[in-house]
Amino acid sequence: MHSENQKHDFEPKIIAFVCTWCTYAGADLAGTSRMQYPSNVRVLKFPCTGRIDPVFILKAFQQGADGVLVSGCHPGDCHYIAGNFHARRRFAAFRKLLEFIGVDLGRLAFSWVSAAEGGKWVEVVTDLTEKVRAMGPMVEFKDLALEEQWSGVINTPELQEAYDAI
Amino acid sequence: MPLTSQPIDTSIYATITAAIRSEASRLFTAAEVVAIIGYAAARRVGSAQPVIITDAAAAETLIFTEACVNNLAVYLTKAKKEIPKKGKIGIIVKGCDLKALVGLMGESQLKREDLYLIGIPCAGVLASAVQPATTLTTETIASKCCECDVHLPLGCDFVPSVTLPPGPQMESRYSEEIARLEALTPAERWAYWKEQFAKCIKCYACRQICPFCFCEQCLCDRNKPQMVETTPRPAGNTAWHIVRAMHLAGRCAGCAECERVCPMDIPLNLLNRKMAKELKELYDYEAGFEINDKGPLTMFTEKDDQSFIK
Amino acid sequence: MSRIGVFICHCGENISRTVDVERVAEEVGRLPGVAFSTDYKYMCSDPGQTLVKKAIQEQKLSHVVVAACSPRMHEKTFRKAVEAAGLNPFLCEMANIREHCSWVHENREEATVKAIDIVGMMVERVKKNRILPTITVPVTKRALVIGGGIAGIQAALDIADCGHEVILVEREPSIGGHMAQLSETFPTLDCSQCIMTPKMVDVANHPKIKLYTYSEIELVEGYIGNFQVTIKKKARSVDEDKCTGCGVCMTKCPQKKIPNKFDQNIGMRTAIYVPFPQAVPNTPVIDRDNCTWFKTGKCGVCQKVCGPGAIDFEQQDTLIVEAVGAIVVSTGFDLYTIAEKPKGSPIKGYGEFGHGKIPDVIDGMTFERLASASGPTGGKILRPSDGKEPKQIVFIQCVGSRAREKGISYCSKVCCMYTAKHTMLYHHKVHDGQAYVFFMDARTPGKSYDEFWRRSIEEEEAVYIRGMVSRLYQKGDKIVVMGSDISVGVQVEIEADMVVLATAIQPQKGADALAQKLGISYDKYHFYSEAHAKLRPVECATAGIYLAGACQGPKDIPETVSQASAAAAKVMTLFSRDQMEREPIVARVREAGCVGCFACKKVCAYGAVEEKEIRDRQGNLIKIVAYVNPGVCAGCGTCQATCPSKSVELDGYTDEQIIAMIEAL
Amino acid sequence: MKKLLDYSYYPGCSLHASASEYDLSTRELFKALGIGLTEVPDWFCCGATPAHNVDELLSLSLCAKNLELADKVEGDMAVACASCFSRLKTAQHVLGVSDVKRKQVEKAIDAPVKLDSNVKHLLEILAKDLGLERLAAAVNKPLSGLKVACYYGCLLTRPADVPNLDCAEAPTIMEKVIEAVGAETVAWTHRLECCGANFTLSRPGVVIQLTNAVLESAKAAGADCIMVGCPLCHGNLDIRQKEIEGVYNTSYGLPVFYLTQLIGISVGLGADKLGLDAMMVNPMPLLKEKGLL
Amino acid sequence: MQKYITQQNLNTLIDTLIASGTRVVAPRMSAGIPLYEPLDSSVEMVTDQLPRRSAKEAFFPVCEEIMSYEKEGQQIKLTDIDPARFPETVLVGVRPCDAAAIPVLDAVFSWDYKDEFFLERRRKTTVIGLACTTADDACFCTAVGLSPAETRGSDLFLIPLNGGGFACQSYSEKGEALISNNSALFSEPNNAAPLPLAAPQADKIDLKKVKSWLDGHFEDTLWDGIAVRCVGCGACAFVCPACHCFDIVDEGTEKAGKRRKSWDACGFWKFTHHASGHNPRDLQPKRYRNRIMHKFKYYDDKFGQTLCTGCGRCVRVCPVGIDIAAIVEEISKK
Repeated sequence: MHSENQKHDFEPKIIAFVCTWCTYAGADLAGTSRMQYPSNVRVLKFPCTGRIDPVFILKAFQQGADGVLVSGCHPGDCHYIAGNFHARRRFAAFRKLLEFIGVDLGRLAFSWVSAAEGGKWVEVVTDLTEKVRAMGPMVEFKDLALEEQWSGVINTPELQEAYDAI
Repeated sequence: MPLTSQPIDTSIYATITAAIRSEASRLFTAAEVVAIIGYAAARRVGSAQPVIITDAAAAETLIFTEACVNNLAVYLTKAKKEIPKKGKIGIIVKGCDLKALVGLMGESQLKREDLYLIGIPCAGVLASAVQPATTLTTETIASKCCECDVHLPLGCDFVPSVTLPPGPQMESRYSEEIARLEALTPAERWAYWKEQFAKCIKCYACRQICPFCFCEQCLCDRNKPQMVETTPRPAGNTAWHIVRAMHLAGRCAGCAECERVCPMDIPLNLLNRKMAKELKELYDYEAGFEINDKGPLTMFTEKDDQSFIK
Repeated sequence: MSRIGVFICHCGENISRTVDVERVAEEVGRLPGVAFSTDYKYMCSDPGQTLVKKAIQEQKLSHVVVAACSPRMHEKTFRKAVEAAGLNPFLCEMANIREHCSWVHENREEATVKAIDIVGMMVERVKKNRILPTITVPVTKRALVIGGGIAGIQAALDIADCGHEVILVEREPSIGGHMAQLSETFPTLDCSQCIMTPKMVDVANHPKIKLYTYSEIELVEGYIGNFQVTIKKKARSVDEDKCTGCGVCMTKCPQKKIPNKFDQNIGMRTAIYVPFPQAVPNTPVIDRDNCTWFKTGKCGVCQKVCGPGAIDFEQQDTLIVEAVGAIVVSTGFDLYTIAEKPKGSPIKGYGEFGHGKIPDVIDGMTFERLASASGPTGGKILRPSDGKEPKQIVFIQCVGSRAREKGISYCSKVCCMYTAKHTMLYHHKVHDGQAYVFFMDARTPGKSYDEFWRRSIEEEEAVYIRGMVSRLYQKGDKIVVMGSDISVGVQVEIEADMVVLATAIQPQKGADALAQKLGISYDKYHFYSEAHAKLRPVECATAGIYLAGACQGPKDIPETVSQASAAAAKVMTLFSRDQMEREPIVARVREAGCVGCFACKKVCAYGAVEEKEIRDRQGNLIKIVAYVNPGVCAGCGTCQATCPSKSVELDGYTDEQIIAMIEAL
Repeated sequence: MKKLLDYSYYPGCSLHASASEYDLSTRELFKALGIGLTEVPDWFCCGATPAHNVDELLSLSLCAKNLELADKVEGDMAVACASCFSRLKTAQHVLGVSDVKRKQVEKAIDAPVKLDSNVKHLLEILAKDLGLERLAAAVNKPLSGLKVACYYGCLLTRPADVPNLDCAEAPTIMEKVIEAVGAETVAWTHRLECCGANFTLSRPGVVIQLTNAVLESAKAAGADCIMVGCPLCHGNLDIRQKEIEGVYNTSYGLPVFYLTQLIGISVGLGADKLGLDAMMVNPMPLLKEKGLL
Repeated sequence: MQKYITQQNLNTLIDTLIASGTRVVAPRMSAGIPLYEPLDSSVEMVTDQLPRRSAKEAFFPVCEEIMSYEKEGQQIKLTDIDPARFPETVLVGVRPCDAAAIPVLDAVFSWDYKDEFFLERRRKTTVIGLACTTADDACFCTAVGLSPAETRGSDLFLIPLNGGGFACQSYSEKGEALISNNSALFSEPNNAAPLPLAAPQADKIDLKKVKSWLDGHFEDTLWDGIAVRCVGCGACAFVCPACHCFDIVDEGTEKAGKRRKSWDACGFWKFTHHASGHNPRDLQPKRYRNRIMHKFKYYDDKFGQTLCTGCGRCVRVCPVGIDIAAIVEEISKK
C-alpha cells in the first residue's frame, strides 16, 4: 500500500505506547496481513492504557522522540474493564498541560485500535509519521537537554562537540 | 489597563484578632483542643509567621493581619511528622486554606472530627511577605485574592462575627495571564516557560509548602528509575514542574503558596490554575468545595470527552 | 553485569527475508550485558528450544531474549523452555521482529535497523526483570454455564459427570435453545426432540447441576478460579417446588391468542405457558405483559384451578450470588431479519424482498416450526396467510450472509444443509409440491453432508437454480420471484406460493452487554473472540472463561457439541488441581513509600486494593497503607500510573523496565 | 416572488427535442415556485447510456466538461432527465474513486474535475431544498381524487451508492412529492422495473414486453395515470401504449405525465404552459373528469 | 592603590572585558528578578537591588558536570572535566555581604581535599566589590561583624561618590593588575565625599557568646519551638552566600550519561537519609538545628570563621518566616 519509500532527509522517531490486548494485537494483525507501513515507529507493550503514565510520554520526548502515539482498546472493550476510561481522562488533562507548556499537540496522537483493526493501526501510524515528518524534528526537548545553568557552562569548543555528540 | 491602586479596608482584622485570641484561650481552658495552629507576629515590622501554641497563655500571641499569608493546612499533613497527631487540633483557616483541608479529607489524610476550624472572613492578604510592612492595596494584594470566591469560609466550627466590607473591583490577574499565554503560539509559550523554568534552582520550596505534596518519598527524589532528572538543569526543571502540575491536577485548590514561596518568582500557580480550568471545562469539577472521595482523575464516566482520540 | 542470551529467529524465511538476522545477532551481541547472541532457522521448534536450554546451562545465562514472532504467539513456549533449563520464566522476554518488523517493512536496511532497535530495547528491559515466583490461587471447583441450548446442555453434562457442580443459567423459561425448535436435523433426519429431550431430562435430574431458567447474568466479579457471579432469577409467578407440571392452568387460561416466540409467532400460546410441550423444567411462566391479572387485576383463573397452589402473583425477581471457578459461555445465535433497520445501523434490511411485510415470505426457523410435529400446524406445511398447502416453494439462499453491501460478509455455514433438508421435508409432506432453490454455491463440507445434499436433488426432485433473486413481490395470492439462472444465462420468473429465506446467523441480542460484564472481547458482528483462531478456539483471552457454540461464530450441531465438550475439557484441566497457578503479573505495594491516599483503590476496577494497618511491636498504629490482594489483581497497572509516588508497582511492567526501554531507543 | 434558491439548469438533449414538454413544464413550474434556473452556458450531450457502453473515457469526459461549464453558474446543478442525472453522478463517483481515470479525464478536458459540485434531480430540489411544506403551500388546485402510479424506472435510484437520491430498493420520494400536492398514490409492484429504455429503437419487442408488464401492474393497482421523471421512460410508456394495447388486445388508457406537469397543474398552470397537448395518450378526458382543467 | 573611576569608564571597562572574551558577571534583571549573570553589555548592570541568588554561584555553580561516562561493548569510557577550561571571569557589583562570603568558602574548599572545581574558578575570577547603599529590615550584616563598606573578599572595591563615579581601592594583585591593564580608565582619586552608605539595620551580636551557648545546648527546647514551623525546603541554603553543601548524582541512560555536582541543603529530609531507610536527622528541628550549629559553631570550631554574612536573603525567602537574625539574637541573650 505504501509506495516505495523514497529516502527522506528527516526520518522522525515515533514511539508508540500500546495495550497488549487490542492495539498490539491489531498491529500483529497488520503483520499477518502483510500490510506495509513506515518503519519509524517503535512499539512498547503495556497490559493496558491504564498503565501508561504521563511521565513516560515526557521521558519519550526527552529521549528524542519526534512523535508519540498512545493507543488502546475502544471504550467498553477494555480487557481490564475500565483501564482505558481512566487513561482517557488522564491524557485529556495531560495534553492540555503539554499544550500550555508549548508542546505542539500534533506530535502526540491518541487512538483506539481494536484487535480486528489492522488497517486502522497502519493508518494511525502512517498518518502520525507523515505528519511529524512534515513538522520536522522536535527541537524543543532536544535543545533543552543541552542547556546548562550559566555558572555550570564551560565554554570551550571541544566540549561543545562532545555535547552535540551524545 | 491596570486599575489605579486603591487601598483595601482591613479594619476588621483587628476585631478578628481579638476574637481569635478569646476563642483560643476558651478552647484551651475547656481543653477542647491539644494545640492550635495560627499566626503570630515576627521580628520584622508588620510580618507574621505560623505558630503552634499548646496553652492558653500563648493564645495572646495569635494575630490575623494581611501578612498572614501561609496556608497552615500543610502542618496537618503526614509529611509534617513533628506535629503530634493525637487529639483535636485547632487551626486558623482562610477560605483558600480551607479548600486545601477539604481536599486532604477527601484523600483520607485528615478526619473532619479531629479538627476545630476557626474560619477567617478574609478581605485579602499580601502578595508576598518580602516587604511585610506594606499596606494592603489593589497593587500589593495577592493575585489569588483578586479572584477569590471564598471570602467567607463555610462549614467552620467558629467564625468571628464581622461583616466583610465590600472589596474594590479587581481584574482577575490569573485568568488574564492564562488567556494571554493561551493566545501565544506554542513556540512562544515554550520560550516563556523555558525562561521561567531555567531560573529554578530545585530548592523544592513549592513542594514542601504545598499541602498536597505529602508523599513519603517524592517521585522526583528517586533514581531507580530516574523518571525525572534531579539536578537543577533546565531539562530537569521543566520535567519536575510538568510532573508537579500533573500530580496536583484536580487536587490543587489555588492557595497559590507555591508561587508566593518561590525564591525565583516563577509563576507556578498558573500551571495549577490552568489545569483546574481545563478540568472544570472537561468534567465540571472544582476542587475544595465538598469532600468527595473521588477526584476528577480517579473516576470516569461512559461519556467523557474523547474528541482528541482518533 | 548480567549475562544475557539473545536468540534471533529466521522463522523459516518470514523474518530473514527482510531482516538481516546475522547482522542483528552480531550487533546485539556487542551490547553491554549480552553474553551470547546467535540466530537459528526455527527458534520455536524443538531443536530451537533445545538450543536455548543448552545455552543457558553452558553460558550460565542470567536472562534470555528471543527475537522472533509476537509474544502473544510463543511467549509461553519460550518461558516454559527457559523454566525447564532452571531459569525463572519471567527472566525471558520476546522481541517482536516478525509481525511488527519483517512482515511490515519491505526495505531490508530499514527492517534490519528497526529489528536491532527492538531487540536492543528488549535487552535493556530484560536487565531490569526480576524473578517472579508463580502465584497459586485456590480454585472453586464449580462451573457456570451461560445459555441452555445444546452447547450449554452438553458442557454442563460433561462437567457434572466428572463430579463437579454446575450452575446452568438460561434466559428463556426452558432450556433447549434453537435446536428444540428444529423439526428434523441433517444429515440423518432424526427428529431434534428425540435426540435432545433425553439430554434435557438428564440436566434436570443431574444431582450436580443447579438449573436457573428464566434468569440472566447481572454481574460478574473476580477472576479465574474465583468468580462471584450475581444471577437475576426473574419472577416466574409460579412456585417451582409446588408445581407438578399438570398443565391445568394452561388449559384454563382465557388468554389464548398470544403469539408464541418459540413457534416464530405463527403458533399461539396462553398467558401462563411453557414454550413447548417437552420444556425442561416443565414449570409454566406467567407472561406479565399479557396476563389480565397483571394488567387489570382481574381473572386469576390459573390460581384458582391450581391444585398444589403453586401460582404466586407476588413473586419478585431475586438476585443470587454463586461462587464459581470457570465460566462457559454458550449463548447461541439469533436469525437475521430482513425488516427495515434503524438509520445508522451497520446492517441493512432487504427492501427487495418486501422488508418482511409479505406474510408468505418466511425464514428457515418458521419453516422448521411448520414442519415440526409439535409445531402450530402439526407438521403440515401450510401458508401462514391463508393456511393453504403451497404447491410451489422458492428457497432463497444467502439472505444477509455473504452480502457485504448488507453489512454481513461472512457465510453462515449451515443454511445450504438445512435448506436441502427443507426440500426433503416438503417433498415428503407435499408429494406434488415443487421446490426451487436459488443458490450461489452449495457448501456441504461435513461427514455425509454432500451425499445428503445430492439426495435432495436426485431423489426429492428439488430444482436448484444457480443465481440470485433480484426481487420478489406479491401478485394476487402468488409471490412473483424474479431471479436469474446464471448457468443458462436467462432471467427466471417463478410464481411461488411460499418463499423460504435462508437468513444469516447472528449472535443473540445483548451479546455485547454480556461480554462487557464478563470482560471478554467480541468482533464487529458481536460474535465472541476466541483467544486464538486456530490454537485456542474454545478459550477467551480472559483466563477462566470458555466459549462453546454459535456465540463464537456460525456452526452446525455436531461442531457445537464438540466445542461444548472441548470447553468442558478445558474446565476439567482447570479443576484438576486444587491450587491454580496464576501469572505473577500483579501489583505489589512498597509500604515504605505509601502514605495511604488510596488513589490506587479508587481506580482499581477489580477492588483488589485493601487497607492494611502497620503497627509497631507495642501495637500502636504507625500508618495505614494500601495492600493489593494478589488473587484478585488482574494486572492492569492503572494503580501504578495513578499513584503519585509510584509506591505501588506492577511486577513485569515496573517503571524501571519501561524507562529502560524508552532510554534504549 | 423573491427567488428562494438559484440553480444552474442542465436540460439535456431530450428536453430540447422529443421531451420539450418536460423542459417547458420544468421552467414554468420553477418560475411559479420562485426557484431561479439559469441554463448551463453552451452545455452539450452527457453521452447518456450509449456513450459509456462504447467508450468510458468519452462518457466521463463529457460529464466532467458539463460539470466544469455548470460551475460558472452560481448555485447547485438542477437536472431533469434521469439518464443525465445518473451519468453526471456516476462520473463524479468514478472520478472520485480512481485517480488514474481522473488524470486521464483532466488531460482530456484539460481542466480540473469538479468533484464537489452538487448535482440534484428536480425531485430532490422539490422535496428537500424547497421542502414539502413550501411545495404544499404553493398548491392552489390540489389533485384530489387523482390516483397516480409513481414510476422511478432504473436510473433514478440505482446503483445504490451513486445517485443517493433515495433508498435504492424502496424509494418514497416521488410518492411524498405528489401526495404533498394532494394526489393519491397507489402501491404497485413495478415501480422500479425497467421499461426497456433505448431498446425501443434496436429491439422494440423487448420494450413491448417490459413496458406491458409495467402498464399491466399499474392498471391492476387501480392507477388513473402514471408519473415519470425520465424522458426515455415517458417515451416507451406513452408513445408505445397504443401499440401494446393492440399486441395484448387489452386497454390501459393510462396518461403518462412528467412530475413537473402534474405539479404544474396543482399550482394552477394552464395546459399551454405544461405542454399537455404533446402527450400521445390524451390526458384531457381524465383531467376534466377529475375537475383539474 | 587608591584610584577613581567614572561610571562611564566603569561601563567601558566592562565592555572592553566582554569584548576581550572575559566573562563579566554582574547583577542584571533576568526574567523579572535581579540575578548575578554574565552580561552581554554593561548597560544591563543593575546595582540598586540585592540579587536573589548570591555570588557564590560564580565559583560554586548551581549545577555542573564533573565527569561523563559512555559504555562501548563491555567497557566503560570515563571522561573527566579539565578545570583548566573554566572561563576567565570578572565579578562586578558584588555586595559586601556576598564578597565577604568568598574567603569563608575558600576555607572549606581548600581544606583536607582541594576542590579544583571551586579553586580553579577562584583563581580565574576577579571580584570587584561595590559598597552597599540600599538595605531593608531583613539585612543584619552589622550584627555579624560586617558593614556596608566591608572590603573582605573583594580584589577591587568601589565606593560610590557624591556627584557620580566611584573611589576604588585594590586589595590584591588581581585588583592591581586590573587597574594597571586598564589604567587609562582610572584617574587619581578626587576628594568628593562618598554617597551615604546603607544604614545599619541591626546592632552587633556577640558571636563568641552565641557559639559558647551552642557548644552546650545540642539538646534544647529552643530548636523544637523554632523548627516545628520549618517545612524542610532548601530555599534558605540555596540563596545563602555561605552555604556550600552539594550533591553528586549520575544522570543519563544505561549507555551514556554525566556525573553532576549540584547544590544540596541540610534542610532536606533526604540530605541525611541512609540507604537503609534510617535518617539520623529525621525530624525537622534536628535538621534546622544543624543549620544554626554549622553556621555559628562547627565552622568556627574548624576554620575560626562564621558561616553567615548577614545578607538577609534567607529571612526574605523563608516560606514560613523563620528569621535567623532573631534566633541568633535570642541565643545571644540567653
